[in-house]
Amino acid sequence: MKKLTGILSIALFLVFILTPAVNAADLPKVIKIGGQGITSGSKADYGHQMILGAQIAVEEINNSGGILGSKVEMKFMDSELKAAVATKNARYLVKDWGAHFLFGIDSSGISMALAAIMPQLDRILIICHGATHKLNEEAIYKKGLRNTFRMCVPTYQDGILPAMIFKDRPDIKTIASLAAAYSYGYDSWEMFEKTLKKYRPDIEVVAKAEAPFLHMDFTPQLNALMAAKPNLILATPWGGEGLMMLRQAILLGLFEQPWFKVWFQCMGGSIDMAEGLTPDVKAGKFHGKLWGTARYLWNWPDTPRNKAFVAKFRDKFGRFPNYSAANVYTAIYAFKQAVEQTKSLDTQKLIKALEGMKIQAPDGERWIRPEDHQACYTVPAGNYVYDKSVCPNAFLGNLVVVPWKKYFRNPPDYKLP
Amino acid sequence: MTWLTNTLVLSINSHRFKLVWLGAFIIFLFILPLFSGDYLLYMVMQMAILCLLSYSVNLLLGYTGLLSFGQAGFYACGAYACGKVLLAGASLLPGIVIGVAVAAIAAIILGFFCVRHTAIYFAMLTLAFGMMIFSLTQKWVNFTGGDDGLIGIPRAALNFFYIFNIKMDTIPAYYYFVIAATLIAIYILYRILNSPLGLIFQGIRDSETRVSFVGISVRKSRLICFTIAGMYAGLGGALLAPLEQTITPSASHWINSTDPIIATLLGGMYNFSGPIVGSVIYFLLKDIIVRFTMNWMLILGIIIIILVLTFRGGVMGAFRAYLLPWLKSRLRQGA
Amino acid sequence: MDNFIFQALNGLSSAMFLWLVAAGLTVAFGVCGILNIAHGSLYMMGAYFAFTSFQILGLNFWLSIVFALIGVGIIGFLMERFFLRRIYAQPIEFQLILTFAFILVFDNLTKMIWGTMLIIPTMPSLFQGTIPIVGRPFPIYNLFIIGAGIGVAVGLWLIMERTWWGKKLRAAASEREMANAIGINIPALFTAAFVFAALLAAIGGALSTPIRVCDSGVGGAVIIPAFVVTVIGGLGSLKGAFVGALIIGVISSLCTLYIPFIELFILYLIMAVVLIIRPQGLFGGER
Amino acid sequence: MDEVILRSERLTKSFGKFIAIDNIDLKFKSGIITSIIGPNGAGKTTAINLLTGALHPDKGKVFFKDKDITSLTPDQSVKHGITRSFQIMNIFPMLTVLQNVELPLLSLLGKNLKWFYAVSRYRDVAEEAEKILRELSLWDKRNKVAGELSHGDQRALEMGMAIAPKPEMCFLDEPSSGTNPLERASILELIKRLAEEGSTTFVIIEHDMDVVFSLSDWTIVMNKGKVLAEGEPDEIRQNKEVVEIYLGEEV
Repeated sequence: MKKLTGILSIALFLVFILTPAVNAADLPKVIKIGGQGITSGSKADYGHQMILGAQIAVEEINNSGGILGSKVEMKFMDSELKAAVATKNARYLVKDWGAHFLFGIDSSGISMALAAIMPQLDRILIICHGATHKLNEEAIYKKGLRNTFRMCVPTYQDGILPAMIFKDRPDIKTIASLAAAYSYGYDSWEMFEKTLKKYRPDIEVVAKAEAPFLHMDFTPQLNALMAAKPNLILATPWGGEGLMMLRQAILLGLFEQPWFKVWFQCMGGSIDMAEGLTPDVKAGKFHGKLWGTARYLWNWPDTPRNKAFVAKFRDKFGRFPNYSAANVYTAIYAFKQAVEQTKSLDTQKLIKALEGMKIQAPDGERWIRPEDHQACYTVPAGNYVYDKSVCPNAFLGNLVVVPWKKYFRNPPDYKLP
Repeated sequence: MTWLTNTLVLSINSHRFKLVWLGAFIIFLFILPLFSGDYLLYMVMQMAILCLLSYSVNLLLGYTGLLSFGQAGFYACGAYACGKVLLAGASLLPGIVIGVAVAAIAAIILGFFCVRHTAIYFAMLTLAFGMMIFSLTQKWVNFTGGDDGLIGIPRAALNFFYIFNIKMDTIPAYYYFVIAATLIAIYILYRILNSPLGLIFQGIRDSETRVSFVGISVRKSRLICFTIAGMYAGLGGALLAPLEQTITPSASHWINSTDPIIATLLGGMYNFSGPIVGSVIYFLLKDIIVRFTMNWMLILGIIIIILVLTFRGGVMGAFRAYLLPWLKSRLRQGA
Repeated sequence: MDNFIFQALNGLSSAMFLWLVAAGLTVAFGVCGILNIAHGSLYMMGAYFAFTSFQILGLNFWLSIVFALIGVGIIGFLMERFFLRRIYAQPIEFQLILTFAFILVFDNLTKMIWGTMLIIPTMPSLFQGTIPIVGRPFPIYNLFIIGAGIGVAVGLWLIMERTWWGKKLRAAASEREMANAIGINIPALFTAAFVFAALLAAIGGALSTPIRVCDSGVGGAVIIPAFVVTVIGGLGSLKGAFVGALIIGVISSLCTLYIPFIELFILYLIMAVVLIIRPQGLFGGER
Repeated sequence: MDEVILRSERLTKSFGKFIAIDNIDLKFKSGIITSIIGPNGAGKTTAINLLTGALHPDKGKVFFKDKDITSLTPDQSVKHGITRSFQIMNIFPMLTVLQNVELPLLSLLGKNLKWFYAVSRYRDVAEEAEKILRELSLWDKRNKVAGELSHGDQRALEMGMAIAPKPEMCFLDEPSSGTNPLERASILELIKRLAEEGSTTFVIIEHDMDVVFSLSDWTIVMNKGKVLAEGEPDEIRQNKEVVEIYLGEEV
């Protein structure tokens, strides 16, 4: 208690700098949108791509007159991939900075944590990367946390889609899992196994391995899997971890094995992976066995709209847009559309407007399912190819398109539109 | 100007004026919700929780001479236990009490092993135990929710039989609860540190052998200290659970143990108010840097480096060593 | 059984990375008495430098290792000379926090310099391919890593036991006052020792580039397992660090095979048990 | 007054290959000042460490008033009434002088687990502390931080901490080491006074012959872990062997 004196001055200082000044009036001059994603550590590129996507959207909107005349201002923060940081950021963005709308978010855990507090913050959150099916099936549909939407495909993409594709491959009889040791990895595998078994009871799970966050040496896991000689491996570690894992798999000679047919890298279509994999794809190290999908692919569909988006992105940043960029871009446009439709920033009205909304994304129309706030759209899967005339990086080619209606799970009392 | 220095020096030196400052500070905390927004209150609550964690660290570091890298483990014990209890539908008080109790039990069990060591071995052992708790929170999916953590913890009402029942769902309501709990906890710690037990802790910091040769069991005293420290960390966690309404395993990661250590060093570790000052400054520093730049780690890192190389006594230490004599000399000149 | 042997061999190669990080950590702690949390960041810088010279400047594999050594050596020198030197006399908490701050600085600097793109350079053709061991393909590069790790161990042993400089280091580590008395320039020796420790980290980092991603989070990720290793082997004991790395590498590799759920828990459990039963570690001297 | 208060039987302690204490039998009589002398490395401090529980012997036993106290820890042996001071200064440098003497009193007065009221609230502790500090002539400096005292005052303070628990037996390990002649004289004076006034049996380890011969009633000479000779100071002064290995180098 000796020197509590200093505290008072600090407290006074605190009041000076932090007294908040904002509250939402109907359509203020500046509409503030707040994003967050992971921009530090080994997955920093996902957040970084979100910033790029958001920058394009904000610039386009402001150049074409803003949202009903209001300029858009964006602030983006580092979620550090921690729920505690993300909730704090969200509170800061809404309560102090005065954000009217939130977007971004990379992980399942953070998605769930934020969905729980969004009603208190009384804002809309559109998640652009976190993929857990628990968000739409449990948090939004069952618990009714209706302030949260998702502008990206859920784990159906990582689990059910590959099952739909490979159920028709008679040469695949044994499968194995290399899971990211958290719910995204477990959920994806569970969906994959369940779906595949439904169509192909003969298929056998021969091995399972898992790796936690920040794992660097995958040889023990790979080795354990290779001992069981699976025809297919479904792998969920993403970003830098996925890249290391694939390099180590090459070194172990996995792709040389005649019994090995398919490596399905769930988020393998991500740009950071594509860039990193390029030398090995170019050298033919994968023998065409590396498959992947993503939550948006820059090379699908081959429409003028998508091409224009990709060209603009490349012009500006010298890279290809990742799905986190495209989804953030779309999310911001969805918000714009909702505001324009309701002519207000009232959260409840915006929720109503977003439910069932059809929005034009770079890759075509997405429909926000009213029951569970899930954006429904198709993303194909493919295997890695390299073609210099198309792209300096490796990319997913030989795309297999399965319409979303065939592999999305539906809410129980759901009727197709 | 002279008047100002006059008042300042007086207020620093005399006990009565110190109490006036303290009273003003507490009143300030209690009237804050009248004129501030929710985010400021939320931040003050976060600071209060960091402050409890820093006291937990400083009780060990500044008062008993032990550097713990595992306080985040007890913090998580408190948070998870409280979260579980609240999810089961209990009211706020049992949640907090059970959170603290679970942290205390964990501290007694792990402390039994830890207090046999000092210095780096103690630091490493607490690190190991903290990370064991971390891997438990991550892998014991049925109980802890695994990597997603406990989600949607209710901010239950504060009721005590039929005597009172206060709703906690607004930020200001919970703010009063957190501030009251923190102030009471800090007051109790103040009493402990000035009591015979606190004197023994400080004796152990200065000279372990001497303490044992005046007839006091060093291990037993250290275990008591470790347990109290665990309880404070647990209280911080227990208060966090209803605030954040989500608890994830990263709460128990060792990186989380470094925050209160930095805050303590920042404030000054041989000073009772050091952890308060340190937590407030550290939290503001981080919060403000994050707002202005994505390169917050660089700036924070540089600030910490400068701090460690120049002001090892922390802010309060520097205040005492430089500012106070200066003020006094100014006063003398004026007189 | 084959599986067991093969997995153990795999563990051996990952143990060597642990060893390279732990060896530098041990030298810095043993001689300078500093527990450098930022040691993992030096490893990371080694990886970044090696990548830069290999992929961007087009130097060959060996030259890029040399490049990494020079770069990290300079960083280590600056770090010791201008920062760490000032806190040798301070209690451990200041050392830990100062070096922790360096993690933040290094992480952010690498992000600013190399961006957020993930980087994994091509494997030099010399090390491509596998050779069969117990009927299974084992990567040549992993064999090379095992060889390199053992080579560094032997080299370190020779330096420490057979050279005058090594004797000075050991003298400084065990009897500081005595070393001073017989005319060893302690500050210079400490700088040299710390740079030497940084070089060991750089070798580890440089060797990791073909199979591990360079990214700005690596520093924090490798340091904690390295702590586990040095604690098990005995703080300040090189022999201990080597054996500790083997134990941890092989055990975690086998856990991945048989009990993947509690791999992390087991590592820390081993660390805790060693600290409780034998705090000086398996090969450490008296406390 | 001639009864033996503390004795050891075949006490042995070695560190690695070095035998510090080799099978010795020591006897200390109650009520007199005994001194232990011997050259460096003779095992004096090790002997005290064994007798007070700081170390435990490899072999042999220690009896205090015929009770076996061999395996007691220091804090337990203090409770039996054995205290000590240290050769290398061992006080609480960051605490005040007053707190330095209050601490030993807490255990004696059973206050060591009190956790709510300030130390100054406990009257018995305060009174006792004042008495001791006045005895040491440190009362005026009671609010100073102990680490800032002069060397002689620190020595006196350490002695005060050793006698604060009112021990039956108190070992003083080179109480005058590092002091100037003036301080030394006052410390010797203090020991003498304490020995005469109180009921404490003192054992002093010393290097300084003047101290030994002016102060002690009984002298034990140790060398290489063994007891070389014992007797009254005058006898020792005459002992040829002692003069040869020990006194010779100083005289």
